[in-house]
Amino acid sequence: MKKNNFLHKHQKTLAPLLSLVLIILITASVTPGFLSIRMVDGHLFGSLLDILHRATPTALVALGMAVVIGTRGIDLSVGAVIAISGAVTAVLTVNTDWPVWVVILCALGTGMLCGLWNGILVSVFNIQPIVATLILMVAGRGIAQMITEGQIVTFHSDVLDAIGNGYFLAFPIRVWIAIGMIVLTVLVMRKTALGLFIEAVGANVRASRLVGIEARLLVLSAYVFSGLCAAMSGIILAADIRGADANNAGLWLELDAILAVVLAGASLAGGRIYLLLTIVGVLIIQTLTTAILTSGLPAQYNLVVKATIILAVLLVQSPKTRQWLSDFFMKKKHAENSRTGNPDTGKGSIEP
Amino acid sequence: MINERNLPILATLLVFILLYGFGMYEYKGFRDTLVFSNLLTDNAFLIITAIGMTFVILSGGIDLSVGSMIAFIGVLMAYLITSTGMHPLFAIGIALVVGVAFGAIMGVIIAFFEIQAFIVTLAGMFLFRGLAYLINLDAVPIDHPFITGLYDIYVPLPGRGGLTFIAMAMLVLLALGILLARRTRFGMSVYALGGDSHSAALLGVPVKKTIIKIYALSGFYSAMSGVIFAIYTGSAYPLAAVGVELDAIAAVVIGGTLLTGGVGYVFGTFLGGMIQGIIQTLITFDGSLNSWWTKLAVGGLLLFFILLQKGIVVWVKKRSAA
Amino acid sequence: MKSLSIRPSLPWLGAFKRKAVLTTFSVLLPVLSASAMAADLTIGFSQIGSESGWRTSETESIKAEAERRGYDLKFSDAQQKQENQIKAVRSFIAQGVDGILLAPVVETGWDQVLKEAQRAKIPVVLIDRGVAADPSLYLTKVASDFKEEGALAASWLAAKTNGRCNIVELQGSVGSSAAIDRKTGFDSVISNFPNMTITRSQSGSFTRAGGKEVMESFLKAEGGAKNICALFAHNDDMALGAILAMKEAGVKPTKDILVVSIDAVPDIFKAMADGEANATIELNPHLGGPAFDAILAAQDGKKVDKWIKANGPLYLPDTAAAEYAKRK
Amino acid sequence: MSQLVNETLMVKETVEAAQSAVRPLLEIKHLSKSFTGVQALNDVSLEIQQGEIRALLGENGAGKSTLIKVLTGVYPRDNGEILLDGSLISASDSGHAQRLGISTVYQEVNLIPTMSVMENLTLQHQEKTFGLISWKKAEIRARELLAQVGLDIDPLRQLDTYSIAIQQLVAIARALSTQAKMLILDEPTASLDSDEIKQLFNLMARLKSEGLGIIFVTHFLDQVYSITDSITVLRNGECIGTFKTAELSRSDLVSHMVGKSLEDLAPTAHDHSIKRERTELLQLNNVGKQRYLQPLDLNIAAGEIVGVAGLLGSGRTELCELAYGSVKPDQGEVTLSNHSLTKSSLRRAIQVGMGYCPEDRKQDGIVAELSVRENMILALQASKGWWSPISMAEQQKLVEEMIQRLAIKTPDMDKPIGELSGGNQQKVILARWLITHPALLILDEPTRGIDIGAHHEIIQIIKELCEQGMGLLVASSELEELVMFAHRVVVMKDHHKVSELHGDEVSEQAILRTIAS
Repeated sequence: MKKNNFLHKHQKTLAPLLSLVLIILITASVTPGFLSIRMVDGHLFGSLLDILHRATPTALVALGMAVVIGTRGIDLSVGAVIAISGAVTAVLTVNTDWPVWVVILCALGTGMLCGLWNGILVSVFNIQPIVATLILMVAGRGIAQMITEGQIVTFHSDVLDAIGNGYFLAFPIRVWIAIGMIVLTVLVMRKTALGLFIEAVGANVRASRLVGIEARLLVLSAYVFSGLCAAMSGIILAADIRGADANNAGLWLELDAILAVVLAGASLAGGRIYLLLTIVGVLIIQTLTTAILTSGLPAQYNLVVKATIILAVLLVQSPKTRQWLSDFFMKKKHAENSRTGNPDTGKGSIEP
Repeated sequence: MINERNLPILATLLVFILLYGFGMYEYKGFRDTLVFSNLLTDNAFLIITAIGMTFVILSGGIDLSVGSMIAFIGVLMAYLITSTGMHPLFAIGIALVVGVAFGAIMGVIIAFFEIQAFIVTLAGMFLFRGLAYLINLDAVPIDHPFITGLYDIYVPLPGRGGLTFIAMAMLVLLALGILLARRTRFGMSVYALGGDSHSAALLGVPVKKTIIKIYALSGFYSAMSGVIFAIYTGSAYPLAAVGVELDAIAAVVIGGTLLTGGVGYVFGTFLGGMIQGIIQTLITFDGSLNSWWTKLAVGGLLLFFILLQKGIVVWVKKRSAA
Repeated sequence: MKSLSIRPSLPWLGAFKRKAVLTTFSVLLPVLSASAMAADLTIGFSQIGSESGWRTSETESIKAEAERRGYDLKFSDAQQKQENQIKAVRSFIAQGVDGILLAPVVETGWDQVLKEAQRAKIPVVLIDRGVAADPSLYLTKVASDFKEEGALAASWLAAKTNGRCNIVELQGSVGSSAAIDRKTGFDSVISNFPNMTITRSQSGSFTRAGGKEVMESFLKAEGGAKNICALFAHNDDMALGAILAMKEAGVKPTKDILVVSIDAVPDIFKAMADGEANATIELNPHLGGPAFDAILAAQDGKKVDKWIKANGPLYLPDTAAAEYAKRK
Repeated sequence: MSQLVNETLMVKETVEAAQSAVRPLLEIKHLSKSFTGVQALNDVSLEIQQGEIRALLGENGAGKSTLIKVLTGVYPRDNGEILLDGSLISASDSGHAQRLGISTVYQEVNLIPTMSVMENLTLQHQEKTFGLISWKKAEIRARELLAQVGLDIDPLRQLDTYSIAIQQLVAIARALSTQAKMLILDEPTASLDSDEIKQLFNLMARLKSEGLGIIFVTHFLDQVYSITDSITVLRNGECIGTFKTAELSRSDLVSHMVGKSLEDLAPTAHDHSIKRERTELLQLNNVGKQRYLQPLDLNIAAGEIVGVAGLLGSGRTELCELAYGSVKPDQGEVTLSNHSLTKSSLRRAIQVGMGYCPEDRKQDGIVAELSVRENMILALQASKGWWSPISMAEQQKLVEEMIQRLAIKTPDMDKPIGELSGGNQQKVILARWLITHPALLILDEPTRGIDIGAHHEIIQIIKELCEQGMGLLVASSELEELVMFAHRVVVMKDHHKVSELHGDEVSEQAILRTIAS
């Protein structure tokens, strides 16, 4: 009984986690060695590690996206922001003697500026988020190309290499960075009232205003945060290939990020957000990608497989499906009850 | 008296005229009717897609699968014509039915499983592109005389311009869209759903049925757009129309339809598509922008346009209040 | 045959009118052509986009060539979309340019717009790849042959390994003609060698990040470099990404796995000079000169070949350092 | 398919019904409905005749709305039968119910705000020419329907440009448009003023004479006695009984509804004087805003309740909003306990002791998705700022206290507030402000749409707060309620203050006289 209660209360949490485990298990049964992890040169090595390693940029972007979606917004420009911050990182590393931390700060600052721009359009000019961020989505890659002058700018920096591909305590450094960022965000959202305010504003902006929450500033900062996350992701992606590819870096990543947030059970109509489950959503998507790559499936099947599995996960997770299932079992129970006889508690109307 | 609901569409019209006027003033070649008829022909498939999208957005939903649908339908059609030797009319018929069916399936998932449209159609976007790859990886020419014949139908206009079959098909589909939206119960149900879906249900609007119909209709329009695109290029290509969903959404929004649903007009979408076309034509006529400046210019004009539209609406509201 | 002067006779004019128009034209012709000579050529250039470093250098090269010759180059970036390219070509026709350079994003679907250009008597030169249309519709194509590039890579690999090799392949974007043709060319050669097989083939979407991610998964799936003898990448960027993946997995490129790719971008020469790549095949980006020459020749009524081949050579590490210095 | 069968059956049945007029119009037999674990309706049976107006009464949670929703097919029923005109019906959704002849008007206007009045009136029933909707015919039809409810408005304008009252009448006009046999009015009078209510009652009387059966749900007992023929009382999902209105005394009725005798509920004799020394709290000095509210003065002292009376649209809500600061005045000064608030933010206003329960609870009050706890601490937390969070332990303590103090019925404090009943939602909103310990609390229609029990409790709370020294500004359309607790009443009319009644001047008659003058 108690166990049932637990399941009932955590249905929302369990569904994405179970989906993830299931996908990993199925892949492992198809691809031998998928689960094996060994130590190579003092760090862990294996497909599962690859998933973590590859998931970090998407995870960071999804983190920012979750906060933006919480305010009833959406940020389509993150892919472009990734390209811009990557370009800034590369060009500054190549063309200046600035210490690497200054370069990184500049790249992060650029990302936040982009977020600020989106935020101003959304909260000051009241432009619908999807349109407001579409502008930077279109123009952003242009800006990135302008910075790199259309070339893939390759650079070399030990610190950036470490960020892209280094290890610390047997785990990739970028995974540590992502974990740090996630923990920090969860702490800020849950240990201060910021999370509450963002959810309140997202769910009912009028009521929030009347209790004295300054929605405008809050929404603005959500976009700045999303810009910051995208910039971190951009630096990691550039460091990964030691070059800034203005055209392709983070292409369509916004869709993966949004997908992850929704897989975590959030509504695009604002309100409740689930940061940790969003990361689970990211892992589902990345596991799928890595699994397809290692399975040896011909390239043209990738999209069909990915789409089918995502649809399946969504359908399984849908509260409606759960409701139907429970209705089905309830009816069965009910049918049994009525067969055993359920006495009617008849009570006639009292006519005066 | 300017109705509040008509304001955004009037702003769009004004911007369209301003942009066109600017082009005529700046470039001699722009004054020819050829530019206008090119606009109609070149943006036909985008506008057709966007008309379907208008219904979806009016109902408060979104359909990201349209671009992939265009490619998938094109490839399917080419396969039917070139590999099975089917007459193009049958192939078009089958392709349209498939498009409507896939749209309806997405509608069923959205309506009955209550999964958000953004996500369902995102999966659809991956799926249709993937299916296109499965049918054919390569670009295939469709050189059936029927298809090329359609392309050559042509009603000349004064000047060098002329109304092509594609432009006429688009205008017919536009008229159909306008009628559907404003003169049928289905259309009214769409507006009601976007205005307040809860109330709509209580007012007797068959919500689930309408949602399924909306996505089926969007499937029809994007399949139609796939057919038009195949006629336009005389070929099919699994990578065709990547990102058209965003262009279509932009056309709808520029046309004055609220993304939250309930307010907007199909004709506005037509103007929105034409404005995007004009922006591209102006950039090509200028011809001095390099790749990244093109992107910046498109983004900048989009921003300029949205702010201008917003400004006009605010200004008129203020004036009418005074 | 000079530029602006000749327009297609308008279809709605009667026959008698057409005669009148022709007379007018024949009077105007010398005047207009003289002015056209004086004002130099206006050329429209419909480029695919700027998706790779190679593409950008092609654009820059053509722009520089036009500037050197004093032509007015109308440049249009299609952002990887065929529909945008068609729009651009039609706009060029509406504008009345003297010639059009078209770098088609895909091979099919150009018949209609080429016919329109022909009706407007505007010569079209195809740049860096062909189209599946009647050759009479365009003036010429200045391009290398993707299939040949693939075949060249395969031949080199076959020679290097004596026809014994397990190859992993990094394909370009699914459905792109460069990817399809390079794969076809490559496959056609290795099919002659029973001991050469492609053990894994996946799309890296022509990007470094894609190349790196896919190579990582290849290495995992094949249990390191033991079972892989060579990597064939459809472009240099993917090869450069894959080289990073190898190094991180403790695999030595060129020693453990041979690396051959296509494009000859500067960075691959650096990699070759550093001993991390084996061979690259040049895809020549300097196509502006031959293209403009062809338009001029056509104006003078000379016959132009339908395919001006611009295939590049295969480069090996021995000249890499020098080439890198030259191209940087 | 089954729908078709039903409809053909119905045609047959109508003929039969005409032959035997004694058969009840609507019969509900042994109806039951439960939601996961909660029995919302338990074996409810009732009959309604043609031309009968039946009041359906009960406290919140008694099962009224569930009964209506089962009738109209929004919820499927678990057990029981529904017969209309003698034939079994089973509506699959509210559209189907309408086609069967059961139309409903809900408390919250359920029309489409973004569509025109005409479109709303004719939605799903537009006449067509050549298969297309004829807007010309639709407009004529819309004007007819509007005339039927005595409205003279432009049907082409967007619905949300009209007041809630007009929207409600439009909804009634729509419900009548479908050849209804049964009309269900679910608290239609909540946002109507007395003239409009009179208009509605005339309409109901006429419909009754035309043979319609009407189910009328309301909280206003006066209205029950002035218009209904009979009363059905529900309590905890069970039918307590059906009575002839003329034969049931008010005290008996209330006893049936709450399940206890009226003595517990009777208002104590009220006193309009303040017993303490006057310390001024809120001062409005010539505060006004163009096209919104004429400039006015108003003072409220500690321990004083100032009522705001006036018809709908007279400026009651506008006064509350300007006083609170959610709408900024363009002239005049607002001060609270000597802090000038004319230009300051709402957060600042809350920090110096302002609180505001808005009229529209759903839109402006609750954050439906958030829990009771989160909703309750929202204002306090907002005034503290995001960086100094209230600890979970403290939150739980505060919320627990308030749930006890205001007797809020919720299974636990982490339940989403949207799932609570209206009265309990209102209490949570009240609690939201009480935990900020405001000096001045502004309440706009604090008892709207709340059942009698909760109504009484909220009035008790208001009185207690006043005794503790809080100043209150209460806007209400219920004069009876204002007179019960207000020390002073400001009467509004046409967006300006026409009069201020003090002490013993405060009476329902006096207020009405002022409004009418």
